[in-house]
Amino acid sequence: MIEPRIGVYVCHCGTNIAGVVDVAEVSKWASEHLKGRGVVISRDYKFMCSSLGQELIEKDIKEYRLNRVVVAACSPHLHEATFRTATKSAGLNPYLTEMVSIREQDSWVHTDKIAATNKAKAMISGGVERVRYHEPLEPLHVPIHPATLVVGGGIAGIQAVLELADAGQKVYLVEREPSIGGHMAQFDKTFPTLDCSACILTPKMVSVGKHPNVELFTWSEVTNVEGYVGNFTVNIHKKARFVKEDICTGCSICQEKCPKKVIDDVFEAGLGYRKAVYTPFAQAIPNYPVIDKENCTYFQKGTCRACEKLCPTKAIDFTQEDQDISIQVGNIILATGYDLFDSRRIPQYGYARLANVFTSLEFERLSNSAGPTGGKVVLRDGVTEPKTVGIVHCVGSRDKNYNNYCSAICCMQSLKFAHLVEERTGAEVYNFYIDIRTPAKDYDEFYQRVLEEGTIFIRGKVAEVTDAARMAGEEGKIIIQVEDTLMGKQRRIPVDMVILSAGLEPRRDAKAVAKLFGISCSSAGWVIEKHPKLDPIATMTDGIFIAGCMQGPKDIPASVAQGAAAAARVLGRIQQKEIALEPIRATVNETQCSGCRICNNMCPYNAILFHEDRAVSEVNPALCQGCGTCIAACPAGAISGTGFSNEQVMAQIEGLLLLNLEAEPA
Amino acid sequence: MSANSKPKFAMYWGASCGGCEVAVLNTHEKILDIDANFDVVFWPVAMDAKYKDVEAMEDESILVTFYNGGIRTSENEHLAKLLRRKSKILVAFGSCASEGCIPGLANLYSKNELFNTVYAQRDGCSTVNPENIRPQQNWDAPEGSIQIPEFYSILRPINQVVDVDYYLPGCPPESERIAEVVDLVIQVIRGEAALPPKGSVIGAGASTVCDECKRSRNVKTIKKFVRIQDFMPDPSMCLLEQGIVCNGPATRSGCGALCPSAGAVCIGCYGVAEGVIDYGARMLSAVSSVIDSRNEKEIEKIIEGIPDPAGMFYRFSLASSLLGASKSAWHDKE
Amino acid sequence: MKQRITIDPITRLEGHGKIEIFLDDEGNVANTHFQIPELRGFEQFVVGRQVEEMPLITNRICGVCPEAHHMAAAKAIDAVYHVDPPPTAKKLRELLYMAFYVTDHTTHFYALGGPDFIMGPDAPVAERNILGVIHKVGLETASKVIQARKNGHRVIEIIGGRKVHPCTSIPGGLTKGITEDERSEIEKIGRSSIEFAQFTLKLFDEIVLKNKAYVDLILGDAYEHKTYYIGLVDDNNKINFYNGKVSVVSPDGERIGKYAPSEYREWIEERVEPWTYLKFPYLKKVGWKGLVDGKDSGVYCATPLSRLNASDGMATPLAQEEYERFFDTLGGKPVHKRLATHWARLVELLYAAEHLVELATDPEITSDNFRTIPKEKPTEGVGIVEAPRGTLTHHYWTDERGIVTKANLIVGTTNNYAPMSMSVKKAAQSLIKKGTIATEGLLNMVEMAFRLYDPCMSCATHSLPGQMPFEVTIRGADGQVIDVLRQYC
Amino acid sequence: MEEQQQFEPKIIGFTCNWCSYRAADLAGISRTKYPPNVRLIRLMCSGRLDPTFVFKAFSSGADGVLISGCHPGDCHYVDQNYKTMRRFALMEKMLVQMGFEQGRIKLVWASAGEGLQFAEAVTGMVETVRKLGPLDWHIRGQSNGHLTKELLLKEDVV
Repeated sequence: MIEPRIGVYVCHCGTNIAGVVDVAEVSKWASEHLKGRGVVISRDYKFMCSSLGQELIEKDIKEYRLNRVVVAACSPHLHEATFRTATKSAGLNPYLTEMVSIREQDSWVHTDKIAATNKAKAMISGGVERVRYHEPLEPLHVPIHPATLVVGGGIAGIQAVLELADAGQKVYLVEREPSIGGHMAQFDKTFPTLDCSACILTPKMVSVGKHPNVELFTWSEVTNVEGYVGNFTVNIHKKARFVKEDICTGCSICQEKCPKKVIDDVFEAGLGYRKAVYTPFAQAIPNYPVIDKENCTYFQKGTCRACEKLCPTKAIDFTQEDQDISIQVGNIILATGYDLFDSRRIPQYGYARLANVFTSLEFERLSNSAGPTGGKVVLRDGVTEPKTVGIVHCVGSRDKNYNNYCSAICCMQSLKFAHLVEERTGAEVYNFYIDIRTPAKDYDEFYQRVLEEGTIFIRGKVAEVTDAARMAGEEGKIIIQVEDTLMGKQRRIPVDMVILSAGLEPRRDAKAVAKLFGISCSSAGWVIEKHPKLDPIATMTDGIFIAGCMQGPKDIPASVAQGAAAAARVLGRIQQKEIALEPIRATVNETQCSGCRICNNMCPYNAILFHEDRAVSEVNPALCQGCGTCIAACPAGAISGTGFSNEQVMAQIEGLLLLNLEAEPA
Repeated sequence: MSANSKPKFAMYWGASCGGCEVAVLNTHEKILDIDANFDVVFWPVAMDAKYKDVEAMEDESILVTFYNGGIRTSENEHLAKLLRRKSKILVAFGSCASEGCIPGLANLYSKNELFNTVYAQRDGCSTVNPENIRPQQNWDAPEGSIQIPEFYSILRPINQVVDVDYYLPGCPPESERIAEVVDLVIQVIRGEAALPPKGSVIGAGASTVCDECKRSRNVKTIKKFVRIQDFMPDPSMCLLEQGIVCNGPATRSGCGALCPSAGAVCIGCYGVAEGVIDYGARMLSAVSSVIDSRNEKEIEKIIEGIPDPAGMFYRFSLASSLLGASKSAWHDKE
Repeated sequence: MKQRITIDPITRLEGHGKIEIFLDDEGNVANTHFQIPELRGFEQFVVGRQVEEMPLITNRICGVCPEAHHMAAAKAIDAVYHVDPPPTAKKLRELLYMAFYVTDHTTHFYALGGPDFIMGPDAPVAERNILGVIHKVGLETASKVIQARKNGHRVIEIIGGRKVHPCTSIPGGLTKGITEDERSEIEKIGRSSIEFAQFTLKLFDEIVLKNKAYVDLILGDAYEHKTYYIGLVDDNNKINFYNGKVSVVSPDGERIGKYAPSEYREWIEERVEPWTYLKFPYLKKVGWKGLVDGKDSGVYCATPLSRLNASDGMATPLAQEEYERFFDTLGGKPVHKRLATHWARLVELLYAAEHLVELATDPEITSDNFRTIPKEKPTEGVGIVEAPRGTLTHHYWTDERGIVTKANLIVGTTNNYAPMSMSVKKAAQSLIKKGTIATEGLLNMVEMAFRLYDPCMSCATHSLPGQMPFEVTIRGADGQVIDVLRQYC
Repeated sequence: MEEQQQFEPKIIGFTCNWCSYRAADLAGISRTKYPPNVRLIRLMCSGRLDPTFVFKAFSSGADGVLISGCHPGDCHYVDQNYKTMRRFALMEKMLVQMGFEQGRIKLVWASAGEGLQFAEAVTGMVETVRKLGPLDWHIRGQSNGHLTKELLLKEDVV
């Protein structure tokens, strides 16, 4: 180790630190007591992060030939980058800097000034001992493959695809369903502007469908992901459609002629029917159908083949088989969306027991002009118009028995429903809410409008939805039992129709998907972003981005924004052509490695590979994310880590406990 | 050439079992090499030692001393210091001198606990001691007072009392390794080789026992820990993968994986791997990391399969570990 | 101003000793204290360990006879688990044990005890060591000796997994068996061991028995003690090192009983003295009368000589011949002349070699039925084997998980602590008269007295770490130091 | 008076970079008070925590060790904190075997949002360890087991 020459800089942060910690004393102490440990100069300054503060460091580095820097100020999460840059511009490797958080961890949390000052000394002593073992680190550069994979053909995914494709980059889009479009395609109107969902979505779908830079895989799923940022190898499993895509014209004769009717649980939310050979909806992209094997008479009984006979272009091919396609991409954007909360889980709300209790998605189909009722809002019998309608908010949301979180879209959705019911049936509408949340642009105005339209708002969590009539006027009705918290009394509201504004939930297979792509979800199942505020569309895994509801409940504008943002991030990457990775990595010393294979299942990124021939393990630096779990696990001490080495941590421990003072002079 | 013009060699045992001496005798013909190349000035087990001569020797007049055995008493400490003074190169020979070895397990108990167990009358044991006598450092016999050395509260490897040049691990070191070291020293004397850097471990491999173990290995996940008497292990497969705690992964190579090859677990006598600070920490971390459960309760259950972690992970290295001894040993009240 | 002479120390015993000699007014020996100054505490720190580790942990009591501790512990843990190993396992263990006896007795005769005779008591100390022996008996013999040790350790390695501190014994048997190739290698070794044993006996004949001075020395009373003798014997009361009951005979040669391992506490007790770390075992039935000879003193001896005295013969033909010659030459049983122990050791060497071949040629020996998996809950168990330096007893208690809760160990050399003390005292008495200043030769006699027991202090100090600096201090009646004979090894 | 006399334990805390360290940051930002006895060390992940660090802390004079990471299932490195969970269980078992009292070592899960919980955990632990009293391991570590006068003196100054 070359003789360390360390500069210590104690920040006042105005009075944030200086108000509690005697910074002058601390700096003096460091220069006196840590001299023997390599501290050449120690200063305190009002705002170290200010340009003057940074220049101070740069000047000292040159003047005192410093080769290590310790900055005692705020949390490294705020200013580590700042001071690394400062060190760098003075010609020193940025990783020879160490930050000590005497604000968040000292002055802000302690009141006893003496104790806080002593703690600051100990913390700096720890930082000094640690920085002695810092090494100059060079970021790792890996080339970026220009193609991108987008998973999920909902609005967020579509937006991302178009941004990238229009920018001239190759994009692969993988969608599980026969058509792209996602939930948005099921809606009739979109809040708050009430423009028709299809009218604004279909053009985008079409341009995805025929974009020269887009390769579309519907009725397909990603089954394997290997590699790392810049060059992922992805396997796509393409289910057999039994329709020759190249010659099908989408004339839909097969759908008309197919004798087998199937209840459509997916697109029509169970309200309508489709055939065994089908496209989910008229404007489907791609618009050639799929044959659903489970329901196709030919596949089940071996007879029929009506579609085959009647297809004008002979596009039907029962012999088609599933395919696996392997593609190379540099980045991946995940936009797999959400599932609707299953209202059956709240039995007291009567869904699936009481015919005229509908879910939000069912109502979307009811009110959709392309839906099963052609947009007529009627009861299950398909004819009767409701006279009174109750809309229940927060179904499965903000409820510790189901989901603690707010699903974000239900308020606006419910308001939209209230308006549509009012508009289509003139029925009397009740909204049962806990709070009304209309924060975004023009949202509250929409709320005002619905209020003016005469919708009745009752503040209270609905206790029960029942058909058990107890008093006059309740017979044949559905009664909503609620405590009106504004009137402070229990009320029973008889209605004809109930709409449950069900919350949003992570996809049932969210955890599996996260594992597949090596990213992490919260215990709820929403993907954890790299930083909740400053980097909401990146994940901990380099090269994997997220957009839309996968990251958390959100509405269409937010999803679109994220789709575009993710695409922008990827485009930036592609333009750089290569990417620099944080040089915090683990490496295996092959002479010391005994090939015991303890570490082999320590890595969630599969960065550790075992060479059978030499019987040693090796860490792939591009895949390694630097968590250090394998280092701690290696029984032979054969794995070492940069940035958080054993030496650094052990030294910091001694420093924090002031053992270094006994060791003095080094 | 006359004896005293040859470089001087000494071998001495501290708190040891004699196995190291036997291991040296087991170099067989090499003993003759030692005789031929060295003036053996002090080797109690093999020849008449002239202690007063050793005392009289000039400091650093012995070229190499193999010191085996740990420091348990004042006498051990005295001799370790004496031989350090007299020797140019002091080799901590074997596990006891290097890391405390099995006798270091005594550091799990206090001196008093230990004395009581050994000397007090106990149910079902053979000691009869109605007056509850304990050995006295100083005792007045009718004819006069006689002494025995002070017994320290803990056992220490020699590097905790003297400066050590090299470490030769193993309980005992394998004779082949000893022979290699003897050859090395001879080469150094002849100027045909250079000494390794001070503090190096000599006569051992650079990796761990698994490196020399022939058993087949796989990615490890452990659902249940078992003990050798519970079942008939697969003779060709990694013992740890079969749920038996084998210390091979953490133990320095050099023995040739003798025990695992003989169907027994590695118990760790070759000590820590290169650069490792605390042997037990390595074993503990490695073994627990591969436990196949994410459930706290289930993990507790699985860990019941390791009834004696301190004994199993510090079998040979407790005295040289970071903690060194149990709290009761440190806080032993005199 | 007192006269003070420091004389070169006693050596060549595995471990060390410290002797205090007090003189009376006439300058004759008034009392001696043979002290053992250290403690390791195995009995304490095996507590809490997994009982199956006992053969691995307790064989670190002694690196000179780890095989003995390994076996005693192995038999104890069999008992703890109430499991009976299959015949093959028992035979393999005993086979290993015979090989061990061959090397151990060889080592002692040529490296430790032998030099006194081979070089002669009056030979210059510098030559009275294994290297001296090599020079005297010639390289050819030397290489024979080396080869013999090598062979023995080879067998130990084949069966025990390692040359020192074997590792293969587990509750109910062994972790491995042996192949036919290994067997035949062992058989070869066995046969050459027999030759070597005979060769050694011949050497002893020529160098010792044909040398009047030595014979007189042996038959002289300087090394005579009339004590009890114990030793492990089989059902026919023939010597057995690995299995059987412990036979106890009185100073006049009458067998007063035989005890099974589990009964040891009815026979043996240990006494604590304040001036030494080592305990004194004695015969419970007779009782402790201090360090004295005779029928009324519970002091007993457990050495090769004791085993010959305590048995009715050897189980192998050639050894039986030697056995008879031994007692014929020395005037019948029991032989109290301690120096005869060296000869007795060679008789045992021959038996071990013969039995080694017997076992190596046993049809069962290569069977792969080398372990029985225990079914019962572990509780408590005693294991006894005959270590070269005396009867070795391991006793463990465990909880239902097989974790050791208590341990009691009575180790080879410990058995002989009392007789050793007595021999040293007696030698001192006969060699220090009227304060005559001991010369080197005289002092060596004390060494010989000590050495014939082949005391393994690492063993004896199982409750002590092996280190035991040996220091003889001679004090006048006034307690003043007259003389210090010191050695540190 | 009593204030001055009461024993102030030294506690070393290990946090992961993503949850618990940010929880500590949040405690600061929201000015949540806790006793100054804890000194934190940042690791990238609680999975990096090598038991060596814990033993080192104790043998260097710490009276307690706090280990904290993201909640199980919330790990920023997918599932590394489960390894922490396993290691901690065995480590605690071994330390207890070596005479450590329950509470000298503590595992706390804290998400980036749980500044308050983090502060409470620290406060609770400081109280526990204060009751347990000093460990002074490193002082004894330099001795043959007997505390000499010099060492006892040293014990006072440290």
